[in-house]
Amino acid sequence: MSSFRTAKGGRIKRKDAISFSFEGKAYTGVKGDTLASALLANGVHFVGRSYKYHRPRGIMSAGQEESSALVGIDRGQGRYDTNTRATTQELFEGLKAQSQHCWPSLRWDIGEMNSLASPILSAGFYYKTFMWPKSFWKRVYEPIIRKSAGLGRAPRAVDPDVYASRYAHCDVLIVGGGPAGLAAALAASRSGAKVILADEQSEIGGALLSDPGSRIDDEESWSWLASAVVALAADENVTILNRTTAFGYYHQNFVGLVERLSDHLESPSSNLPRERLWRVRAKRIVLATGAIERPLVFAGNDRPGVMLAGAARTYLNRYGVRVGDKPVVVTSHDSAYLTAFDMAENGVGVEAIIDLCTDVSPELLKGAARLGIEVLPGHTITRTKGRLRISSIYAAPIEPDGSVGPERTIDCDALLMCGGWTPSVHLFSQSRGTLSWREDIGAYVPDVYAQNASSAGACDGHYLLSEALNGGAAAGQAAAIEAGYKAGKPNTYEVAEEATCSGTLIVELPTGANPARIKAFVDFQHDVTAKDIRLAVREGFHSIEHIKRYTTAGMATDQGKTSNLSELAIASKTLSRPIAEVGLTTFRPPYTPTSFGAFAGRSRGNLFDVTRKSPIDSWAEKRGAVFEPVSLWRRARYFPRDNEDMHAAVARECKATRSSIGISDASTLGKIEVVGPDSAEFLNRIYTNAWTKLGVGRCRYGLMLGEDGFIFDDGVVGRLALDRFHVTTTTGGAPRVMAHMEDYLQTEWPDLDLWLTSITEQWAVIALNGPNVRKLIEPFVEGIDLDKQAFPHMAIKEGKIYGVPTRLFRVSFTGELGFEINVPSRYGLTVWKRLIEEGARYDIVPYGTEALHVLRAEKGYIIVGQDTDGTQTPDDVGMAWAIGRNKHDFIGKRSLTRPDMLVSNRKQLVGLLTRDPKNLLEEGAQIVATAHPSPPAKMIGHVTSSYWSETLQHSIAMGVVEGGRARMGAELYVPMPDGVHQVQVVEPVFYDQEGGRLNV
Amino acid sequence: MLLIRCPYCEQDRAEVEFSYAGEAHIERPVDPSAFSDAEWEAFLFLRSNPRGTHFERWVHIHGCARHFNAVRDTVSDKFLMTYKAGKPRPTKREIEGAKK
Amino acid sequence: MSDELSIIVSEQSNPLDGAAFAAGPGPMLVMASAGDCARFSLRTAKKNLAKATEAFGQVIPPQIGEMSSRAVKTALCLGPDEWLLLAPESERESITARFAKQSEQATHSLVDVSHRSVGIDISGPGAALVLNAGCPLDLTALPVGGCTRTILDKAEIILMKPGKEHYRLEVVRSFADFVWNFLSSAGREFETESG
Amino acid sequence: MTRFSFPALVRKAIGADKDWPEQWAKPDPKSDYDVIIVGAGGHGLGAAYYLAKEHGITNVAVVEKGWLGGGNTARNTAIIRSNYLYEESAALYDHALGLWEGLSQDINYNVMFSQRGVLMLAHTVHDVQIFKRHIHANRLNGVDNEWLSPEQAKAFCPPLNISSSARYPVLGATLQRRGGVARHDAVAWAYARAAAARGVDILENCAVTGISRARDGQVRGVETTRGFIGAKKIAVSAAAHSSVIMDMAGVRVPIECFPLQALVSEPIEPAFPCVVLSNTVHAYISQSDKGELVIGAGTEQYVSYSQGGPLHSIEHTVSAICEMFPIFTRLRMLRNWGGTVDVTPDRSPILGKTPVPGLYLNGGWGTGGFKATPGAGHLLAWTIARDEPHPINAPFTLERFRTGRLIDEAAAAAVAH
Repeated sequence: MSSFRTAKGGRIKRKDAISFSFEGKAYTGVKGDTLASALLANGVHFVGRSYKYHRPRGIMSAGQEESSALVGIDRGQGRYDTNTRATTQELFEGLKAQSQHCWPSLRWDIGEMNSLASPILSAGFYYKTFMWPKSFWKRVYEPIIRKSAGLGRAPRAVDPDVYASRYAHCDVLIVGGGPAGLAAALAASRSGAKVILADEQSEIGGALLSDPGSRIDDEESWSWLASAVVALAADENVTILNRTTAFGYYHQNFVGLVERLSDHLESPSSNLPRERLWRVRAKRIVLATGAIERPLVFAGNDRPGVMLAGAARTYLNRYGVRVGDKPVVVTSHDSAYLTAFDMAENGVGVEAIIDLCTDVSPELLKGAARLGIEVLPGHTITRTKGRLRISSIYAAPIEPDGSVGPERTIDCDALLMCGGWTPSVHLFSQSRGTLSWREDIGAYVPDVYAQNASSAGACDGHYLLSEALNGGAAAGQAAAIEAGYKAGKPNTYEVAEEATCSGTLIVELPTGANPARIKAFVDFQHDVTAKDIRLAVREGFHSIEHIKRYTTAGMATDQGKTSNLSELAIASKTLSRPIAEVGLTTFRPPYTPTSFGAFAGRSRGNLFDVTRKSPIDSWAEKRGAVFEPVSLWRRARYFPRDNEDMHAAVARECKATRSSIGISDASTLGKIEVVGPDSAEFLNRIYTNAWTKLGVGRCRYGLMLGEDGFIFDDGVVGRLALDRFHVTTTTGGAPRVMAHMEDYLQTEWPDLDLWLTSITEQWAVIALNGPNVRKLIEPFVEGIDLDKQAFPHMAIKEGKIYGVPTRLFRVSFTGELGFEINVPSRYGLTVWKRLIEEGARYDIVPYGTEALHVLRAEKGYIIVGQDTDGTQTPDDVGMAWAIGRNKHDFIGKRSLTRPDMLVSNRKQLVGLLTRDPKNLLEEGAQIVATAHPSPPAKMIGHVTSSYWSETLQHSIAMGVVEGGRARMGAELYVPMPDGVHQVQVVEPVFYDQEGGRLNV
Repeated sequence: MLLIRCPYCEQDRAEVEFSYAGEAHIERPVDPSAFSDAEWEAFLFLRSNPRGTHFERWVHIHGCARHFNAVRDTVSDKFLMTYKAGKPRPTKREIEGAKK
Repeated sequence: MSDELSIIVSEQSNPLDGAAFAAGPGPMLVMASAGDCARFSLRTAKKNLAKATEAFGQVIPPQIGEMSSRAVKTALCLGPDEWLLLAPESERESITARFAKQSEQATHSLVDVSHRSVGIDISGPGAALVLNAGCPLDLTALPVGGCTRTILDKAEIILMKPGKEHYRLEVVRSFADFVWNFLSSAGREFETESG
Repeated sequence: MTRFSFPALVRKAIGADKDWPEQWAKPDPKSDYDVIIVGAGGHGLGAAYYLAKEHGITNVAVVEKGWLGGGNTARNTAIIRSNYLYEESAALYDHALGLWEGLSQDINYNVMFSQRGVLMLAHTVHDVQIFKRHIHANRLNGVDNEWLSPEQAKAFCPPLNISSSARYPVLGATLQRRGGVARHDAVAWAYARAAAARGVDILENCAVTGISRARDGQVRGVETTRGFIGAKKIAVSAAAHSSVIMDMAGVRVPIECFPLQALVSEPIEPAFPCVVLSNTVHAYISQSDKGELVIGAGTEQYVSYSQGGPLHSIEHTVSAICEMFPIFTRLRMLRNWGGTVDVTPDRSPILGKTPVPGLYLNGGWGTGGFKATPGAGHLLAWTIARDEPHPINAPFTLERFRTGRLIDEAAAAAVAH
């Protein structure tokens, strides 16, 4: 066993030795250790370097507030955790830790030279220089600044771990498993309320874990703790979550917690998530989040070996580790005496207690005397010595006039400081509660609650164990009652011989030196000194938010947990304004840094988002289709054969469709069944078109606008019965259209009698196009006469195909004879396969969305979202014919007469032909009117669709052009990086203008 | 995550079940063509956007699928009350009453 | 010809055909794809419920969240004027016909959505936990025999609670793969809790 | 004012930094100014500076209800680019970008403007079409923007996942090399210092409670928590509070406010060389000079001034980041905050005169305000000084919502089918 481990005591398992390494050197710890306690047990204090000056730094705390002892932990295979606090990392066999932010080594770090330049590296120095010569910024200064950035090593490989999440509900959520939280949980549990008790540490117990000596109701505290935990665990209404940090307090008592499931294990099972995000909604919340000890601000307060007094006590009592053999204590608060006493009782020779206060309580003095500890009341520390570990301090009396008397040197190997305690009000503040300043304890405490919550114990400014227990019990009982349970009187607890717990807020220690010349650190990680804060104030940064942002105090990885109050106190003094007026910076989630993985949860890879697949998708996949995402769907874009590229495949698919039969999967189109006596009237209002006169068994192309008059969606609507329509929408527009229709139906026209039902996924849709389609399907269709007269273009009828019910549409988006076969989804694949089989005799060819786009463009049919972009009216795209002339109103109608909708130079859809038939324009290319434009050039439009037409043996394009229809036949220009392309404006129908091929 | 009381389901449900649908009580005119450009602009685009009490529409899209109205404080994001679509704008007194 | 062609009706395909999952001791969690059935979305005014009950052949409950389930027919009240009716496939046509007869007296919309969604059965002590991996509802507050439309991670679902540790969900078919993958991914955790 | 320079830094250090002067004075309000600007964010302070510098108008007050630069200037992700589609927008943002390029030297304050390049990712065929349209329009507008293949994008930003099996694969990207980031807080401080040096009064903790108008309708001053302050010209540049302040003058504006969240990771060594935006999955990321990854989310759906947002939005944003950059999963989020963005129906700002004589509005910048800071300030100053808009901001009127002449960048970019 290493030399700084005590002979007995603590909560560690001394017999379970654990090997680990730090900086490549092997050490041994024991089960129950944190990395920090194990290092301290081996006498290692110096573990890191600070951000700006690269000063040697040690272990400051014993908890999550640590801002100095940050290390990298490498578990291999992408499991590298940067900026990990040694004080919270539990030790496991084989743990490998490395220091960070130093080169070439922790001991010899070239960055330490920054310290020499420190006089000019004061707060915000970078705003004042690096400006000349101007060209140096980009070439010299900025690269250097960016290179020196950052703290921890950047990750290099993909993390193999999985992360889980869970919603949970409870009556009472208790945050913090210290004495207040435990007492609250016991009280709430007795009422039968559903309780969740969460604590960030590996063990429930909080401050009790460092305090074996207290007696609760005549029982040793650790024995009381053990029975409390047993009692709670036995209650099935209580969920105890250890290693779980409540990081964020959101609306209506919604709290985010992260449970760490595997970071403490040597070799976790692969099914075990690394962390679990708990999203808890609680009726009532009890905050029992404790308090954080404050460091003191004096010259050299940052050397390795300088530590918070409470942390030293935790290392001693909980981990069985002496942080030094000859410590000195410096304090402005009584609680540090407990550390000194506990250490002395464990045989450590405490060199002195330097108390900044003059009137020390007689009991404490008596206690010190009994243990042979020298107390220096009314003294200060003026400086410290020791390069990689503190070796001595200089103590001096504070004279009545505030000046400092003669210095005296005291040798030491650890300096334990305490500047009082700061209640952890982070979650309370996040809940939007307001704080009030309590002068007597020198701290902010919860005042007005914005949500259903209460606070108990140290986070409420009540530091005594008895206050925590009794306050917690009362809070737990009240919470259970609030949540609707009957709770009896809460337990009252008695604590024997409780020590006093008071102090004075002295932040910056008096010194004989010029305060502008010394480095007294406030934010240890960011190397912000008291002088920096004074400089910020001097430069006019008077708001605490300004001071924080200018100096970066409180912006380190501990988010100011140990520095906020010191910063505030120094600012307040410099501004000569009371602390309460200077105010606090806002507390933000997360309470402690929380892994991205925990937030991302299972939303990775194929669970990052839904991939919707049509009933026919599996066939397309087997057939080697190349897919493209269209909203959440994936659709086959083309079906390459024999290593064809897209161009070749699309040309072949188009040709086959025009000459015989093409088959495509249109299942993703949105579909809505509109049923009820007022259906036609409803559609009249929703679409620009008129619907009243549409006959049963007929279809019509419908155009839908937003209230702003711009095209919103389109699709074919078929009338199945007088009171029943089958509406189709674009694939991507389906959810929006349904929401849009429901909105108007429910809130604008609730008097209309009809209902909307989404049937998108009820029907698989197979589109067949080409001159031979009728011949192919006629033998297999029952109940529908497919004759040209009986079932003309734009007809719909219900019947059967292959014995399966179908809604058969005669429609075409290609300009060829076309049918869309709707069959119930589960039959879709089989019907498709049959059609492919039977179609073989006609050389049927499956085509994807790309060929579809070419075929429709040859006919000048628009695609909403490609040829329109949310700024086109029906007239802009040449569809004024779709507007029902006699209709009193429809959505968007009024907007069409706004002044700008009536101007002549609106962009209008036109066809574009290049002079060279092989010249294919790029979609998105801009159109200008002059042959030699120079930037900024007046652009009069752009190419919206452009394809090679195999049928026409010519490239074709559509575009929108200012006053386009008046420019028919005109020559325009498309300037590209490789030269200017000349185009002619033509009608946007390139193929079968008369529509003869449709009506066969 | 907001907790929203659906006046149809009569339950408090999580925000992720709902969609926001803009300010409430902006009535679409029966005859929009009678509106001047300025009046139409106001209908389309002008919203009260208050710091404080806001009357707004939500739809319980992943629940009962009904649109309804809510009164919410835009500074605290607290819902003061919710009520069914078509009901008139609640008075101050009704809102105060609903808080309890 | 019809006889020959109707064979195709038996060749159906469903995204979760044959899907099954079990994990943990006991087991903690059992999930399986539910069989096919006829499904209808019924929309009507509450006053027409007696008529609708007659046509469906089983009580259609009036309150949102109520579910009536007897023998092989189930009616779920999802909204103030919206019900989902589940019945054996064999009764599909007769139910449609009976509702059609009523449309004069009781205005309604009955839409066959039999193929729109697929069902998943989830049971075991871990059922609620696995659902709560993505569903924000307090499942203990959902009574046995209750139902609701809600959300599971990024998918909308209809959730039924036929038993204390038994849930059934309905999900639109193109979301079924996602929901199944999500649930089985979350369910895999139970493998570790045994050991 | 002490000129900022390296020699000054050394000189002051010798004196233990004892005599650095205030960067901006803390005057009491005068009874009258020529111009009052409501809102001491980057835009308002910038306008004050350019009024003094370019138009010789120095009797100017900038009134601020809190601390200067404390609104959206303090809360954004500091991204700067100008590769907008429409010529109106491109001209506006490129005007700003041009000013950014000399800003540190012009105002003698290093705002750490870093032209590290802005990548915008295309994940669908539709995205590719839209981005190509941007590229061609930008080229003809003289705005730099180029197309990168997935491999080129990866070379420019090594952490990017370009696997074709990703749920949202990267099909390509646009790159604006002149785009980048700046130290956002410093921009406000810099303008405050430069404006104050030219005689502008910056009045912090001075909330406007009313706008006073003369009988003829002309503005005559503002009521504030520090008393009445007179002026014949008042410019409202109050971001999320614009509509509240405009209401005081009886002008309703088509602006709604929505929460927008952002977050930073713990600081790591340099690992992310540029700025990456993905509109399709709603995530924006760069690395600050301190080493934090700075990440932006999408706006929330509901109107709010709460400066906070829900957890689930953060979950979505972080998962999107982890999808695009899978090596970042084990990094930890350090701080998450919210702001309030003022959004117009066409997602373009309003910058110009209002129906009230002497009242000017600069607002509705949505999520795009920071990048426009010097440009908005410069153009607002011009508009105030000459009582007419500069040609660049002339299209960004209030009237366009009545006439329908919208500048709808969002519609052009976001309609996906």
